[in-house]
Amino acid sequence: MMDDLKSLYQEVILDHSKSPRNFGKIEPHTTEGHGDNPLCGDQVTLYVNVDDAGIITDISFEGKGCAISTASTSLLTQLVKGKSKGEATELFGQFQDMVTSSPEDTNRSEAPDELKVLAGVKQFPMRVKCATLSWHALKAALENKAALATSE
Amino acid sequence: MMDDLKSLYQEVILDHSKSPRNFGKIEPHTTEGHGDNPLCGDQVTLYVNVDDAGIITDISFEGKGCAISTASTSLLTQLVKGKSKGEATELFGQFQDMVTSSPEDTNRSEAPDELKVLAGVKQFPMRVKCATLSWHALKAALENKAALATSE
Amino acid sequence: MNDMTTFDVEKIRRDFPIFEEKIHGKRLTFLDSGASAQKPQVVLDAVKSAYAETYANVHRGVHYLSQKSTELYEGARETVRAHLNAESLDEVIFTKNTTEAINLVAQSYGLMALKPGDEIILSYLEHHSNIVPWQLIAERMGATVKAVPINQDGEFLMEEFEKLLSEKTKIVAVTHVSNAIGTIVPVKEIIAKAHDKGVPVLIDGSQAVPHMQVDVQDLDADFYVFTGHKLFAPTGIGVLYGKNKWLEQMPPYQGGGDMINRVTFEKTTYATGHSKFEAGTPPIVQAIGLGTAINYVNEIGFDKIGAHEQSLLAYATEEIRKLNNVRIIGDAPHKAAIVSFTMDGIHPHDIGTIIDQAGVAVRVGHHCAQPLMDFYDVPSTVRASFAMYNNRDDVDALVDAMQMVQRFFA
Amino acid sequence: MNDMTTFDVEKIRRDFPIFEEKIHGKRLTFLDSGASAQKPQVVLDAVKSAYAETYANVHRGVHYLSQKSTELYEGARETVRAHLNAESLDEVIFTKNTTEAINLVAQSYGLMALKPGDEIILSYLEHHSNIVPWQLIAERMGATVKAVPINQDGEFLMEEFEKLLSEKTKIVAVTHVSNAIGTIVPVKEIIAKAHDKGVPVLIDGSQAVPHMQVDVQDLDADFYVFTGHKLFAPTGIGVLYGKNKWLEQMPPYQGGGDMINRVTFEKTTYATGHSKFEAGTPPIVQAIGLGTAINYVNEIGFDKIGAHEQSLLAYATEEIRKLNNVRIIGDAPHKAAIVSFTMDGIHPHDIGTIIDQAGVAVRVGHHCAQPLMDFYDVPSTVRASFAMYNNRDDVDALVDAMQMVQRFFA
Ligand SMILES: Cc1ncc(COP(=O)(O)O)c(C=O)c1O
Ligand SMILES: Cc1ncc(COP(=O)(O)O)c(C=O)c1O
Repeated sequence: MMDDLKSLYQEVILDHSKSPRNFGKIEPHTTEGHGDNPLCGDQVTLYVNVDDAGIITDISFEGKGCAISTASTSLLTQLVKGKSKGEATELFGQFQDMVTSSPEDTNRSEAPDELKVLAGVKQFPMRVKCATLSWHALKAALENKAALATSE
Repeated sequence: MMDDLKSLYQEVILDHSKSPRNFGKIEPHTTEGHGDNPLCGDQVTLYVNVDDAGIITDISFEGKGCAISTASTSLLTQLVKGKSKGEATELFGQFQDMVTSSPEDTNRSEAPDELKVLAGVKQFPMRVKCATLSWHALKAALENKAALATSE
Repeated sequence: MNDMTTFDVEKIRRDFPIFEEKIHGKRLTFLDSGASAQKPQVVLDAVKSAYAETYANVHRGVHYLSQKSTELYEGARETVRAHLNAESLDEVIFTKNTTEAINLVAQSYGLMALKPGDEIILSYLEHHSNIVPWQLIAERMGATVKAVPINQDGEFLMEEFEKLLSEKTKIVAVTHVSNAIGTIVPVKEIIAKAHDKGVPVLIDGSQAVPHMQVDVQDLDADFYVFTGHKLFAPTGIGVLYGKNKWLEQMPPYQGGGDMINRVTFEKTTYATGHSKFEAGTPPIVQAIGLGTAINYVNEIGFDKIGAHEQSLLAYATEEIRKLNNVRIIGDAPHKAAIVSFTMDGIHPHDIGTIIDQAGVAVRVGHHCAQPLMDFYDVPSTVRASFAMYNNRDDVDALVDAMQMVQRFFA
Repeated sequence: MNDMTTFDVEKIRRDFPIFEEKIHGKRLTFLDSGASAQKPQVVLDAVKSAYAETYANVHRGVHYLSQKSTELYEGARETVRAHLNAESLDEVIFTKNTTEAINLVAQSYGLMALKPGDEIILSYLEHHSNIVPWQLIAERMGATVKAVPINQDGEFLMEEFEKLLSEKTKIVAVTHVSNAIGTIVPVKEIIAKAHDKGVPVLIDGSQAVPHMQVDVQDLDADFYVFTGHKLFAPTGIGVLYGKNKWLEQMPPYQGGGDMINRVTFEKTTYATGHSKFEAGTPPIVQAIGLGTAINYVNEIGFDKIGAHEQSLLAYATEEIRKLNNVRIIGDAPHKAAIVSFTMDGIHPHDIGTIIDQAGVAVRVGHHCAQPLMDFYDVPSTVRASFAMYNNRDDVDALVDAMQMVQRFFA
C-alpha cells in the first residue's frame, strides 16, 4: 500500500506543497485565471504577465488546496515562466496525457521530468482533478476568459 | 382456475352485462353523476330523479364498460330505485365493504343478496374499481357535485 | 459483438429467471413487455454485485468503494453513449425514466425557447408522457400544442406535419414507435423536415430501443429519450440524450447536490456537461444495470432480435385475424412487434382477466394513449407486445386463451 | 417489533455482505454512511425476488404479475406511511431521491404560493439540495431566500429564526440533521413557531431517518422528505410526505402516464392523491427495497440503534480529540453520529487518499454544504459518519490511520 502512496506523495511533491514557489499576487499582472474544484471546494487563482511577444514573463498564484494541487500549481509556475503561450499549452497537453494515460504508457510520456513527479496521480483517479486544476486556470488566463475554469 | 372466474362472472352478471337494465337517458332528470375509470378509460353517467322527500324516483345510465362495471351499474339502478338518498349511501358502504373485505368476512357482509353476486370481484383486486365505478358516480350525483367521480 | 450462431430463443428464455415461475399453475405467457420487460440474470447479478461488493455513493469520494462505484456508474454512461452513438459523454444524462427525461426537456428547453403564440408539434401516436409535459409548459409560456394526425392504419401523416410546421414551431416531439399500436414512425424524415425550418426534434424512443439499433447521429435527433425498464434493465433509470449545443444553453431543471459549481446564498453557479442536469444522488445501481442490459442485447444483436420479432409479429397477426369478431387496431406496414385489438361485444378488461387465468399476460386499457384511443373511437384495447424472449408457443397460448374467452361469453 | 435481546452489532454486520470485502487487502472501515449507507442481505433478496419472481409494471395490468408487483409496490407505500405515522397513503409520494422531493415541493408549492417580495427561510446548515431548488423557484417568482444563522457550535439560532419570520415568509425549509456536522435541529419547535404565523415547513430528513424514529404528525411537519439510499435501501428511491391539505391544492410537477385522469389535446385532467405527483413508471423495485429496509431497521429498533450510535459518537469524539492539531467542526449538544474535522497543515483530500490505503472510507470535501463551510472558513473537512453497523474497531482504525497520516506528513 505504501508504494502507491509514496509514488503519489514523492519528496518533491511534499516539498512543493509545504513551500510553494511563486506564491502570492504579482502586481501589476496582464491577465489572471481562476480555477474552482467543485468536488472539494478548492480554488486557485493564477496571476500572469504576458509580454507583447506572447512570452510568460512572470506568474504567481494564490489559493488553498491539497498537497497535490498546491505542488502541481507550484511546479506549473516554475515550468511555464519564460515560455511562450504556445509552449505552455503544449505542456498542458503533455501533462493531461500523462495523468490520464494507462500506466504502461507513462514511460512514453513526452512530459518534462519536472512534471513526471506527478505521474503517480494516475493511480488515484479521484485526484487527477487536483493535479490539473491549475492547468485549467492557466488556460483560462491565457485565453483571457473572464469565465471560471473548473477541472472537470 | 375456472372456479374463481365462474364466481366472478356469475350468470346474473353475464345477463346484466349483456342486457343492462335502465340503460339510456331519462329526461328530465334532477341530477346526474359521471364516473371515469382512468385505468381503462371507461366512463359512466347516471341520470337520477330525486323528489323533494329525498327519494330516488327514477334512475338510468349511459356509458361503455366491461361486464363487471356494466352489470354493477345495472344492478345499482335496480336496487336504489325507490330508496332514499340515505339508504343509497348506506348500500354504497355495504358494497364497498363487501368487495374489499377479506374473503372470510364475505358471509358476514350486510349487503343485500342482489349485490352479493359481485362478491367474487374481491379475488380480482384490479377489478374492484370496475365494480365500484358507478357507485362513485351515484355518490357524485347525490351530492350534486359537478365534479367528476373517479373510482380510486 | 454479435456472434455468428443463429438466434436461439430458448437459450435466451433460460437467461430470464421469471420464466421458471408458474402463473395460476400455468406456464407464463408474457406478452406485456411493452409495459415493462423482464430482466436477464446478468442484470440481476450486476445489481447484486454493485450493492454487495462495490457500493458507495459516486463522484465525491476519494475512497476505494466510491471510486469503484463511480467507475461503474460512469462506465454505464459510456456504454449508453456508444450504444446510441452519441458524440460525447456530456450528451448522456441519466434520469428516472422517460417521463422525467421529457419533463426535463419540456421545462428547461421550453423555459428558454418558448414565447406566447409559439407552437409545439406532437402526434396522435404519443404516449401521455410525451403529451402532458408539453401541455404543462405550453400553458405556462402561453404556447400551443398541435398534433399531427394519422390515417386509419395508424401511420403518421407527413403532409399534415409539413402543413403544421411553421415559424411558430419551436420544437417537435414524436415517438419513434407507438406503444399502443406498434407503428414505426419515420423519424429520420421528420427530423430532416424540421431541421429545414431550424426546429429541433425530440424523439421518444421508449418503445424503439428494445427492438432496434438506434444511432442518434444518423437520425440527427436533437433529443432522444428512453426508459431502462423496457430495455431489460432495472426500474428507476432512464436516459436523455441531448445535443451539446442545446444542453449548453439550457437552464438547470432540478437544483441540488452534484449539479453545482459553487453555492452561496447570494449566488450559485452551475456545473457544465451532464452534471448540470443530474441533481442529487443518481440511480447509481440502476444505471449500472442498464449498462449491463445494453451489453447483453448487443451480444445477441439487434439484427437477429429484429428478425425474430418480425416473424413473431407476422405469425401473431395471422393467427389473431383468424379469430371471430376481432379487429386489429393499427395496420401500418412498418410495425414493431405489438398487436392491439378489440373483440366485438367483449370488453378488453374482461378479456385480460380471463386469459390471465390461463397464464397469459397482456395489457388491457388505453395504454396511456387516450388521444389515439379517441381517434379509433375505442376506450381501450387488448395489447400483446412481444420481446426477444417470446416464441411461437406464446402466440399459440394467446390464441387458445382468446378462444376460451369467446366460449365463456358465448 | 423490537425484540428484547440486546443490540448485537456483530450480528448486524453479518447481515451486510459488503463487510466481507477487503479494501487494498485491509478490513473495510466504512465511515461514509452519511453519503450513502450499505445494504443488508434482506434488501438484496427483496430486490432480486421482485425482479426474478413477480416482476411487471404496476397499476394498469390486470394480469397476475402486474397485480403482485402492484401489491408489493403499494405495500411499500403503506410501510413508509406507518413508519412516518402519516395519516393517509395519499400523503406518501415516491420520488427518485430527496433532491427530487424538494424540487417537487419548491416548484409545485412555490408556483402556487410565491409572489414577488415573498420570502423562503432556510438555514446555514442546509445541504445544497435544500438550497438550490429554492433559489431556482425564488428567482422565477421574484421571491427571496433568507438563511437562519448558526453559532460556532453549529446550533440553529432560534431567536434569529423568529426575527426572520414575517408575513412575507411563505415557507420554511430546514434540515432535521446536518449532514456535514451532525447537529440535530429542533424542528418541532421550528414548526410550532412557523405555524404560529401560518407558515408551512418542509423538513429535510435525509440524515435523520437512518438514526431516529420520525413521527410526522407529532412534529406536525407539512412536508417531510428523505432518500432511500441512506436508509439501507436501494438507490433511485426517495420519499415526499406532504399533508393532504397542501398536496390537494398543489399543481402537478411532472406530466405523464399514471398522473392523469383523462388526456385530450384540448384538455387534460389530473389524478388525485399521490398519483398526481407520480408521473411515469415509478422506481418500483426500489420502493419495494425501501419497504424491506424499513422493516429491517424497525426489527432492530431505533431506541437501540440510537443508543449504540451515541456511544460510538462519544468514543470517536474523545479519540479524535486526542490527535494533535485536530479541530472538530460542530460541537452541538445534540448531534447525530457524525464527526467532521480538519487537521492543521494537512488537507482533507490528502487525508482521505492516505487513510483509504488503510481501508478507511471517510468523506472529504464540502459535503454539499458550501455555505456552512464558508461559515467555518474552511473549504472542506474530513467527515466520519456512523451507522448502526459501525463498531469501536472502526473508530480505532480511523484514529490509527490518522496517526499514519501525521507521520507521513511529519
Ligand atoms: C441533509 C441532506 N439533504 C439532502 C441530501 C440529498 O440526498 P439525495 O442526493 O439522495 O437527493 C443529502 C444527501 O446527500 C443530505 O445529507
Ligand atoms: C412510447 C412511450 N413513451 C413514454 C413511456 C413512459 O415511460 P416511463 O413510464 O418509463 O417514463 C412509455 C412507457 O410507458 C412509452 O411506451
